[in-house]
Amino acid sequence: MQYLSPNTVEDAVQLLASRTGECRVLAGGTDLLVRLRSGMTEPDSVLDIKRIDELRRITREDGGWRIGAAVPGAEMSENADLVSDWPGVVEAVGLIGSTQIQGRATMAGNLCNASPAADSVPALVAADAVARVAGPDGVRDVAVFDVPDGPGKTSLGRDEFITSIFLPARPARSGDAYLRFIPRTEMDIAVVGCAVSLTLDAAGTCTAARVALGAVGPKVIAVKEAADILTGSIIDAATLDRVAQACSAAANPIDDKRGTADYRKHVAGVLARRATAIAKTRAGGAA
Amino acid sequence: MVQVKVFGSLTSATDGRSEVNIDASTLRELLDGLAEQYPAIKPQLERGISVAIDGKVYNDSWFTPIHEDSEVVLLARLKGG
Amino acid sequence: MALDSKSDGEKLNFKVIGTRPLRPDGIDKVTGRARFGADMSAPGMLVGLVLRSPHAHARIKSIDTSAAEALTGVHAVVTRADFGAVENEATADVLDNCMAGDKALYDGHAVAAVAATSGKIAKQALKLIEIDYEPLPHVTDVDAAMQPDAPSLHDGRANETVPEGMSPNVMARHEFGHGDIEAGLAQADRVLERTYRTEATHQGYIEPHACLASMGPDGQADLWCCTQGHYMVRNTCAEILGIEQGQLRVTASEIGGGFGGKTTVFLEPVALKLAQKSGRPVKMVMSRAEVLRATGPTASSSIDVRIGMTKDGRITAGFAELRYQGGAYPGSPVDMGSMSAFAPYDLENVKTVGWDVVTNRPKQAAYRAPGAPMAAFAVESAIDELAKGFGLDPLEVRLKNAAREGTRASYGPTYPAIGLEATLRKAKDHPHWSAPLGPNQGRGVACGFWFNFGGDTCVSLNITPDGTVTLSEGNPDIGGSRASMSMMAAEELGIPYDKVRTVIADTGSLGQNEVTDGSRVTFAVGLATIEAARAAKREMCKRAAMVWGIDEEAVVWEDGAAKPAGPNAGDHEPMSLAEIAAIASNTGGPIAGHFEVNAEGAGVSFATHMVDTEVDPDTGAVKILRYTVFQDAGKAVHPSYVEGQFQGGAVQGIGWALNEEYIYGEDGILQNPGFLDYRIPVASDLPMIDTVILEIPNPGHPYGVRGVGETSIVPPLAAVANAVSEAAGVRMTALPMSPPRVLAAIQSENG
Amino acid sequence: MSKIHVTTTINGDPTEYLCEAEDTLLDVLRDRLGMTGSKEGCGTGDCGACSITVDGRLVCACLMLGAEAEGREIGTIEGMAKGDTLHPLQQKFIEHAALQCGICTPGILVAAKSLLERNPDPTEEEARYWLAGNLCRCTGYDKIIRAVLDAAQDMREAS
Repeated sequence: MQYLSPNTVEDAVQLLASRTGECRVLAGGTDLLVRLRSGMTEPDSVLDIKRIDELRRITREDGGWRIGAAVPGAEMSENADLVSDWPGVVEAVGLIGSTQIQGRATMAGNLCNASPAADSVPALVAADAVARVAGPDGVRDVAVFDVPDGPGKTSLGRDEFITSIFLPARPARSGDAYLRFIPRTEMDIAVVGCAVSLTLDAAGTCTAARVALGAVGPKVIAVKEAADILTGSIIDAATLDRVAQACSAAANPIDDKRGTADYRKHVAGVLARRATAIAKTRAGGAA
Repeated sequence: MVQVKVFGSLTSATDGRSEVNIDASTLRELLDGLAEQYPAIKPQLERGISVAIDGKVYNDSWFTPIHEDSEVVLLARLKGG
Repeated sequence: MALDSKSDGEKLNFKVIGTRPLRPDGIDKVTGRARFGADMSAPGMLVGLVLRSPHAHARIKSIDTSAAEALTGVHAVVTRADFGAVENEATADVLDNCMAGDKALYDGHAVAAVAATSGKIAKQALKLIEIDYEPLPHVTDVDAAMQPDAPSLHDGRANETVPEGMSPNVMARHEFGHGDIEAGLAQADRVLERTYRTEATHQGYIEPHACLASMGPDGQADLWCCTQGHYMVRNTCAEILGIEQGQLRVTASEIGGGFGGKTTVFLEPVALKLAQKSGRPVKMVMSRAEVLRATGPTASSSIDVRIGMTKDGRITAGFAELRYQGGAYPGSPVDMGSMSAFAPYDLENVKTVGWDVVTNRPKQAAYRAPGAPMAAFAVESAIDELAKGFGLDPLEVRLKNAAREGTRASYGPTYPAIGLEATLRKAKDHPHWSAPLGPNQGRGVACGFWFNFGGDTCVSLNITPDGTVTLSEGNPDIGGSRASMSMMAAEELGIPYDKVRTVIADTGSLGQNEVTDGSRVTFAVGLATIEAARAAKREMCKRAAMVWGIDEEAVVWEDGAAKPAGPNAGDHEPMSLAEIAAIASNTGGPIAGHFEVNAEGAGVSFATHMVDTEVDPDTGAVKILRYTVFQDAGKAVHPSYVEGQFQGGAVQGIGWALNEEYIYGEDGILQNPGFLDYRIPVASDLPMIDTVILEIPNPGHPYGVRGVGETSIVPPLAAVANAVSEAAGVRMTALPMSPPRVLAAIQSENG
Repeated sequence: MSKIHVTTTINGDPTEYLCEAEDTLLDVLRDRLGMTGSKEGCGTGDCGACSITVDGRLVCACLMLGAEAEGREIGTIEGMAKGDTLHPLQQKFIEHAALQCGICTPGILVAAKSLLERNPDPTEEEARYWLAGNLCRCTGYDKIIRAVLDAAQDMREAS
């Protein structure tokens, strides 16, 4: 195996394009190293993107935020302005693994690992985030929802990699939240994850909403029915019930070692109700 | 003679008796006596056994004294972790 | 030798015992200097790796190692063909578990091993080993394995206690008890019948198994390894390899947890064989996945209980049928479970029947009070349900039925002084018991019992020329026992704690020592230490007598010094230990005390645990809110480490109760061989664990010490289950009480 | 096969080593540099026994390649005591009997130090969550948390 550590995006693209054999992009490495260690993946080379300065930055852009692909979760949690704008997204990233994992794991890596249970992905989908992808043909932007294709698979080309993720500007009175269910209080993979992002008008009526579920299908699920129920509502108890039902119905999970399908469907609704309530409060709505 | 309490799964080796009398004044004599009087108990003795004598458990010590009025109880060989 | 309480050992005014000095290995452990199993290396060392079966059950038709052997950098390849036959059946099973014979019996079973100049080459070599497997039907569930038509692991290995016509996977039957169950049940106002199930759990020590072996052509071998008993390692490896015990010197590393799981061998005979074949030192370290797939978890269980109770809370009869699978070989701890199930209670009619069953899972290893926690879960759950059904206080019911001095134990003997009742009374008086509970919260209590034992023990206590003391003992220090030993030596010698340094000697330095297990070390090694110190004191009194020109009998040892005593002793200034040590060469030579014993007669111990839980009725998640342990320690030598044993056992039990489990797929493959999905409790899962130490002296130990290590894992499974059942409003009868299980129970209860 | 030459700083000491691309930093520390204080309990980032700091940030050494350490500042348990003076956390761990077997201790100390550098006055809950990635099987965490909180108090009073 070869270790490559380019200093620019251009060099990285060129290295990726010129490699024969399998090359894996190394960001935080908290998934990749586990795979390397267990022999699940045996690439011919790894390409470390952490030496590319621009990928290590969190920057404001067009009223939103651009998060470099090599930014570890801990740096996001320490950025008070980012937390204030997108608390749900930062919470979701912050739930990935331990404090130690937070020192390394990146949001882009969490996305590209393409685990159906990735914590940050539902939050990013709810946030309508956009991934910037570099490749031999230049740079393109792609909705985060369209990046994962299924367990362990992404829509990225062989020579492409994500350089950053963009969180759009927020209208006033917006809030987001992410909740996941795990058996312990920490250190587990999500059994179910649910993210809600919404905006209220001055009267407290929801004007826009996005709801996404994780770990209940081969990839993240955007629950349009739930968003539709929220939009135009004042998010009262009856609305929360309907959101919960819509999310349970939209969930399409399997039985596995982490939970049964029935359990996951039920909990998807429970989390949707709770996450919606939190997002509403964050948007300035009455509790 | 010492009265020995035998646990349930060994009673098939002692003609169904849960108490047997053995002429013994030490643990060794007790184990030898048991094997002699009840040969079917030998496999269990070979696998190992613990013996409670007056409330204390012994595994190996042959010359542990046993008195006529001692309470003697056979136990499965104790294991620990 | 039998050890009765010695009148000269009655000590009440302790100076060192009961204090909390700093442990001698503390600085090494907080600075990273302490050397654990994987921390040793040797010049020219090779890396050894094991190839493991990907099948749950398969005949090994052939193994071709030629390509691996031909790989540059590979110095040895080992399969079962490299080992000779072993006569002793139990040891033969250990060998078969270390390296499979004609069949691979579980997912992860070792089938070959290599030693190469690097881990990378060794990994490559494993891939070059070609094995022709014939997959066979498998079974991993205990009840399924008992079906007559279940896939059979070994035909014809059932012992004489098993009736004809049972599944060939049933290896043994155990029965204990007295009285007449049916007559007892007939006197009850209610008879509760329930089936309880527990999943297999792993000891979960953080340090994977590791060793470094070397062996010369002359048959002399050295082994460094993390183990609970290096003498056991020596004896077992010598037997397996057909070498003399005296030729194999084993040194115990610092040990990173064991809890029973390091009371046998896995890598060690393989490493020695690789070292022998390669002529080079070989180091082997397991991965976490290997630890979970191939080292001993404890048994899973399925237990039927029938208990009769009168409406005033008297238990009229108790019956339990226990089925434990202990993996691919005979020897599950169902015998211990059967003996301990009802041990806390004074019952006229009690009977337990235990079945030892084999399945296609790793060979079980001892786990802290092996066999007892699952039995206690079943019995304590049933008693709790009966008590609450009658509207009775569950602590009162336990007090009413508690075994005490003179009670005939459910497993046979009559109890001497025991501490169960004291723990129950302490629990009842504790503020925890009367603290208010909120919605969705419940409180549970349960009792637990463990035997404790002693065994072969050998220590040597040496007085150095400058008057300090070195104590050599042969039991790996798994949780601070060097401190306890130094304390007992200091107490006995009348010198400060920090004048005694305790070391763990290698197998060449002391006689045989039983494994660090059975909660035996503070009891047995402590007892030997005290006796060794007494021997040294006698010698020092003799030396002083020589100097003073008086009879030995006219010298006593007090406050760390020899003093003349009695009418004809004369008037001499006391001679301190240091003063006697300084002139040892002039008075006959070095001074030492040693003691060798098979320390039998350990005292049993009891505990009562109390726990508050909160259940999220929407998700089934359980939170532990408060936990208090009440346990009899006999005498707490170093209270901090006694508390630590209580707390650690309780938390392991919480893990067992809530989220730890071996999960096998339909294919018989372990689904969760990692700390991600084998979920041991993390810091944020827990509250502080409060402890109350009771001291009811063990008459079999000079200072009254009882073992404390194991009992603390016995009650928590049931205590947590009783609390969760109350909080959830539905009786939980299967462990772990993972959120999906709890939610399903709540939903089915609510229709 | 060509090895990678890495120049880095470990516990303040300039350090150079050769490693293979596959080697984790933990492999390098333990097997190439003889710094065995960092332990491997799982190799998957789930136990925290290999906790170290990289440029002041707490990470698992098992989840980082040795090659990635180029130019970084690495901190390990071996650098925690200054000469013969223990760090207050080290001292408190011994005093509180916050270790039994001690295998998790180096990782927990490194993680706890990192906590107190960021948050000198953590609540019990903050300490428990910060240390959730450090598994201890012996103690049930009680004495560990007490030691951390006690050390924090002493360090606040001393500063």
